[in-house]
Amino acid sequence: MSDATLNTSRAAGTQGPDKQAAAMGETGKPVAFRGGGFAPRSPKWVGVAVFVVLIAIAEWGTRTGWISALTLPRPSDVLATFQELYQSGMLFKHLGPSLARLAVGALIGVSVGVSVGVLIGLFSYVRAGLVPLVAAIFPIPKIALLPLFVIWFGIGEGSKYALIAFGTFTPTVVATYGAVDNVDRTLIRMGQSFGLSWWSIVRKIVLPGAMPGILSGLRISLAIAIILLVAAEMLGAEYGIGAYILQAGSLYDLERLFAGVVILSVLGVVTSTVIGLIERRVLGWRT
Amino acid sequence: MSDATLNTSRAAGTQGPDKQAAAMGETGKPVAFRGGGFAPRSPKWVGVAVFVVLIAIAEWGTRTGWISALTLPRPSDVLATFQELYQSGMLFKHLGPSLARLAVGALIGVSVGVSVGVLIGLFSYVRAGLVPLVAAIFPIPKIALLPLFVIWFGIGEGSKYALIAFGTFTPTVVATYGAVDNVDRTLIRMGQSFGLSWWSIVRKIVLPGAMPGILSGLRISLAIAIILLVAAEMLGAEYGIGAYILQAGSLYDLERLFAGVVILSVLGVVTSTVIGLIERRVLGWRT
Amino acid sequence: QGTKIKVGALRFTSHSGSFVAKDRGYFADAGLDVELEFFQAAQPMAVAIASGDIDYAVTAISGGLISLAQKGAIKVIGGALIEEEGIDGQQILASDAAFQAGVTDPSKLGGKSYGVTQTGSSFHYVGSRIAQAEGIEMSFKPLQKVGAVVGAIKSGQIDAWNIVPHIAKPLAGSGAVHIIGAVQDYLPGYQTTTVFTSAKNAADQRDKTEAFLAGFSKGVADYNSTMIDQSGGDAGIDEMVKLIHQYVYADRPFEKAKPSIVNGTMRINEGAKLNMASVKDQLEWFQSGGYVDASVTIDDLVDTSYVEIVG
Amino acid sequence: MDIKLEAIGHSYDGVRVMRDITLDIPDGRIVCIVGPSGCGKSTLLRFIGGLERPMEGRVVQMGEAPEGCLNPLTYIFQDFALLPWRSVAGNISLVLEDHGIKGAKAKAIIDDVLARTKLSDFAQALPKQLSGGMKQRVAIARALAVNPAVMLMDEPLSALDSQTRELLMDDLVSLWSRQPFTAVYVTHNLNEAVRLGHKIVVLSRRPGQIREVVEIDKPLDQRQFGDADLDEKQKYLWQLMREEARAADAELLNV
Amino acid sequence: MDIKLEAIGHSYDGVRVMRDITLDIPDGRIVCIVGPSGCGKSTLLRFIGGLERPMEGRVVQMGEAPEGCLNPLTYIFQDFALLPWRSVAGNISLVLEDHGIKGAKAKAIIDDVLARTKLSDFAQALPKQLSGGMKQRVAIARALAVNPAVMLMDEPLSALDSQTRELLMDDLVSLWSRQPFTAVYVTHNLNEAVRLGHKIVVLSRRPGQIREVVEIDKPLDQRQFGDADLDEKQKYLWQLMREEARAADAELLNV
Ligand SMILES: Nc1ncnc2c1ncn2[C@@H]1O[C@H](COP(=O)(O)OP(=O)(O)OP(=O)(O)O)[C@@H](O)[C@H]1O
Ligand SMILES: Nc1ncnc2c1ncn2[C@@H]1O[C@H](COP(=O)(O)OP(=O)(O)OP(=O)(O)O)[C@@H](O)[C@H]1O
Ligand SMILES: [Mg+2]
Ligand SMILES: [Mg+2]
Repeated sequence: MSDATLNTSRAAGTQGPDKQAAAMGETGKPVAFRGGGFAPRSPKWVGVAVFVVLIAIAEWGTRTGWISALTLPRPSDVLATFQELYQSGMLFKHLGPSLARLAVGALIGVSVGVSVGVLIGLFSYVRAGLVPLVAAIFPIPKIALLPLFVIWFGIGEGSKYALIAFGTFTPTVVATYGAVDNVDRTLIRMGQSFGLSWWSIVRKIVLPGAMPGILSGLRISLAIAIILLVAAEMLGAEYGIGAYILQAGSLYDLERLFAGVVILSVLGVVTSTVIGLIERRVLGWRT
Repeated sequence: MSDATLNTSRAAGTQGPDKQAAAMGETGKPVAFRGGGFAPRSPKWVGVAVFVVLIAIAEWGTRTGWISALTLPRPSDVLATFQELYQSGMLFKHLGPSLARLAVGALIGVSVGVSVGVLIGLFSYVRAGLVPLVAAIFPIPKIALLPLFVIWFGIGEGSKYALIAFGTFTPTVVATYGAVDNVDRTLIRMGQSFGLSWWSIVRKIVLPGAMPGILSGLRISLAIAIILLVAAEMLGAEYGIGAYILQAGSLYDLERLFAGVVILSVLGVVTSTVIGLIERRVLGWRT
Repeated sequence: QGTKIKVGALRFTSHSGSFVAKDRGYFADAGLDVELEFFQAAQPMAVAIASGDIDYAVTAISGGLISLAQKGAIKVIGGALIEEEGIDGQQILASDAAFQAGVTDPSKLGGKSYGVTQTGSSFHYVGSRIAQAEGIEMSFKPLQKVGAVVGAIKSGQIDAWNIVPHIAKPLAGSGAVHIIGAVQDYLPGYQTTTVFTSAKNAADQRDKTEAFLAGFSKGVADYNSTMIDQSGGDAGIDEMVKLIHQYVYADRPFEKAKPSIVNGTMRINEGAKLNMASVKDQLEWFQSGGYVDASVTIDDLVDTSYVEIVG
Repeated sequence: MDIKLEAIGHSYDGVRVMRDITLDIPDGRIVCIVGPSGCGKSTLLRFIGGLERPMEGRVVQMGEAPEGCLNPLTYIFQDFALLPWRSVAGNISLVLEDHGIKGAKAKAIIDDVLARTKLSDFAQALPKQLSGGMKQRVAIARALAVNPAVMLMDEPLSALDSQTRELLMDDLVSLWSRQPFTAVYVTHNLNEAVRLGHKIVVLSRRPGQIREVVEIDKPLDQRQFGDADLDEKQKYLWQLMREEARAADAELLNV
Repeated sequence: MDIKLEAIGHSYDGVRVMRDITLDIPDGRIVCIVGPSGCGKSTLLRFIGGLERPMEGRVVQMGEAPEGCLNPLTYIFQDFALLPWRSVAGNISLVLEDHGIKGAKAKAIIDDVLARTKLSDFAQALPKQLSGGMKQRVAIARALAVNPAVMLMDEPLSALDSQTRELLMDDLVSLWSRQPFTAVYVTHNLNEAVRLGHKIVVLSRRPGQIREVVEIDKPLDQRQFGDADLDEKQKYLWQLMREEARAADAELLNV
């Protein structure tokens, strides 16, 4: 009993026990299944269907008068407005400046934001000095400062860039220094243990390591940039999607208002998709 | 050589090798230190100092005329305006309605947002239907919809609540379903393996597990709520910090504009601090 | 090549003086190379003058304008749109609900709500002067944007409002609102908009400023004679509307835009004459309401040396 | 209560993970399953516990679960799976609440299982305050609380350092000696297998198949760290698996 | 190049972590440090590598590092510390770049170390595609690339499953046999200690002190899985540490 004995049975060939079990099977019952669930998948067509149904309801409601013309424009009219806009060539006349403003403003805001964020992530004094400042600036509504922006940056493109840059700056800073804080410290210690220079560590370990966090911050920053487009184009903009929307709003022209809003919404979805693609390319190393 | 021998030396009492090493010490050199860094700390006073210096510069600049009165108000004047506001009792007359709007609007937005987010996190069809919708709604600037909000919700408190609720809804949804997705799946499998009911699992595992993500989403949602206060109070508000700022802006009264902005900024910092406190209490279980 | 200047404008018919002067070369004749800068709202335009981004503009007198004048940044140098008897001016509107409830006349507005864009805006001024004249009390609802006020009055959430005719008439046509009076009945000779520039331009750039006013006045004269005195008949009006259509309602087809433009016709002061009495009245109102500093004087606001002063 | 696996096979996304696994898990014994990485050990355990359904074959439970058994098939997970927001006692009461056991009755059970796992002093501690060994003891206590007919353990010790592992093996042996339980014990560690297993099932590399079943008759409480006969078995097992393990370790993953 | 620790002591936030540690690390030998959790093993290794400074005592390096040694004291980390965004070759070239070694010269070194760790086929793979054992082999290759005088290993195998651990121990032994290196090897695992250590230093529980130093003379390449004499040593070590380990495991953490 105190000795172990070696009872080995090659299982590959032996079907014996299996048959035996099957024979005894009347007293057994299969084990109940209780797993699964909690892993929602999203079949693409459902999303499309939801949009189609919503639009159909709006169309039907406005046609039958069940939804008053004051409340919602007729989707088909919005589409017609959009076509008109496209055919008159005005679409690109509005889209062009807006995209330029988005690009320049967001570029400034994001690049300054990332730089400041990295500095905050690396240096104690910068962190101590700027974090409270950023926290105080964050909740300031940019539209409240519109009159000042005119004085500070003029009514040309400058103030529009500045407004968008300002709006994207704060969320980028917050996302970036959070990302730098989250870079795995063992990787940094590894760099140090191999005698890498400070600058090598920042360039080769800290920055790539912070990239996922920075990119996901970019999603938010760019959404905010699009939202701020309207505010920016309150400042003496002739053309631009924001200006178009504002003008439509001031004339209470719901068709054009919605056409403009749809453009912004599409712009937002496109931006987010593009960031998704960039993430998949640049962050292919993530598990 | 092929046999292991047991050479044991009690080290506690023996100081021999130590002295020996010290004696041989002339040929040795201490190992160079190359660690440390990459762990910024933030001494509180630096943050305070930054504010003090910035305000001092503004004061000095406006006094000497180096900064024109059009560009920036004198900080001391802003303070005086603030005192006036406080002494006249108008501060609370403005603050009261604003806080009420924030509270009601954010409460609606956050609670609907969390519910929808949890549903998206749990059910495939809800996810498939609503995620694209939320993505499309996110980039729509709320101010563009102001004229519609008047029709939909009137110019009373309704439209203000609605605007803030609408603005907090989308980021809350996104944060919440992200948080639900991130709940450790082994915990859920554990619940299933002990035969817990679906509802028990949601209540006792999914919701508490998603709480950190929901709370950190709340930070963003509430910051957005404060930012939207100004937009909300564009709609027929007589009193309120946003209305105060808008009026100051339209009268180009920089002192009052800044006083209002400072109030919002303080409000933002306070909200964020309160959430921090709640996190520390409710999420004490986090490592 | 003339002196380069920038002129601020809104896409409203009330800015036609500048459009005509630019299009027909009157500015060029006066030796100016004018670039039009378009704005979405009047207030930023005033700030832009103060910041030196634009040189001249036309807009209503508002609290912000007076504030900037007090800071020594801008000066009113002439008048533009004016309420004149016999020509449709700004209309007083009532919502359908209020109208059905018996508000058929401004005198019945007691206790009703009145839409304004902002506290201390020109709408606010007009509304409170009406209330004063009728001896009634109204509540004023600041809604920031003209579009928001339109929405509010269409859906009956505010009871009354005043607005330029080209917006008032189509609104009334749709049946959602009703015209219950005209502003000129209460504020005859109301100097609705004024020409203004930066204090620096007014003081140091006399030649340039005079040249601008000269060009502007010619444009105004053309506009008045064609649209109000109808000197060119229908053909003239058509031609003028076409000109204006380049700037106003540009994205609508001409047929749709024309009625709106014609409806918007109001007299613009010949030679940018300024009705000083009206300006003084406005300033007084802003001061009594506490919207601007009590120490602002009419001289802070107006430079009377450029145009004919009436009233 | 016995468990029988009948000709179980499975594929994930067309990749065959295991095939034709037929196995008998007798009452009151510990069956260890060893095999190289990715051979389907965890998947097999999920089938046994009803958390997943095999594509071929079936898992049958023979006879009824004994009286008082709240959850016949109970898991112990590698990473403990404790709710970090509940105290030790709270984590145990979690699995009782759904059976309507509350108040004094729950307290009695909790006190009993904590005493059996030597955790009585830590009932109110949060998981973050516990060392790895204590966490796994809490997980074991939680499993004991539902009075399982069969315990399913998926590498329960592999997240612990080797000294703690030694201690926990002793604890498991003493738990089993006082009151024998049925268990399926998945592990990579042949030392654990020979210390705890009555029956050791060796799986081949993916697609997992039973390569050999080794039985050890020596009673658990007489097995000791460094027993020559156990070392012999361990060496034998290692020899069986060495090549497979090396091959499994040199495969590129397609994450 | 020898390393000497002279009366090292340290406290964190007033808590004494270790005291009076005096130790000699002779050239060409592997010194294993074992001890219960939290006794300061990792801290001690950080002191040796110059990543942290002890409060008392000092670490001295005797003699110069040999010619061609780019980084005399080189770490191998428990969690591999590979940059996930660089390929295997890129991770190795990382530590060469700062020494100005690029192009063909770097390639020669990389090819050599990959061959020595049997990774030649995986030069372009990303870390996420590698199994744990391969990852640690990449970390070892990276350490070899800088031609270290002393390798500092902090539980290099503890993140691996026990079969992979066996394989890697064999690899380490064969690396050492072909070209002996000096190493300080921190571990919890007494089996690893007796398989790899020429000298095994046993620390007491916190505050860590040297309790005993055990030497094993049997050459590394003659030590085998389940050698009776090694098992003897291992049993002896375990006996020394058992109580301390149990006490260390039962402490509440104050995270
Ligand atoms: N849900 C799943 N979807 C797709 N493939 C899966 C899934 N679960 C497991 N696999 C694959 O099935 C195979 C067996 O996985 P399993 O986890 O059962 O192996 P294991 O023997 O437990 O391995 P380890 O020793 O590493 O824990 C692996 O190749 C794994 O990649
Ligand atoms: N940076 C630090 N700040 C404060 N305390 C620390 C720090 N690093 C380690 N400690 C503490 O010092 C003690 C020794 O830690 P160390 O990591 O050296 O132990 P160890 O022997 O490596 O433990 P393990 O076996 O768990 O790895 C522990 O109590 C730990 O909590
Ligand atoms: Mg597994
Ligand atoms: Mg350690």
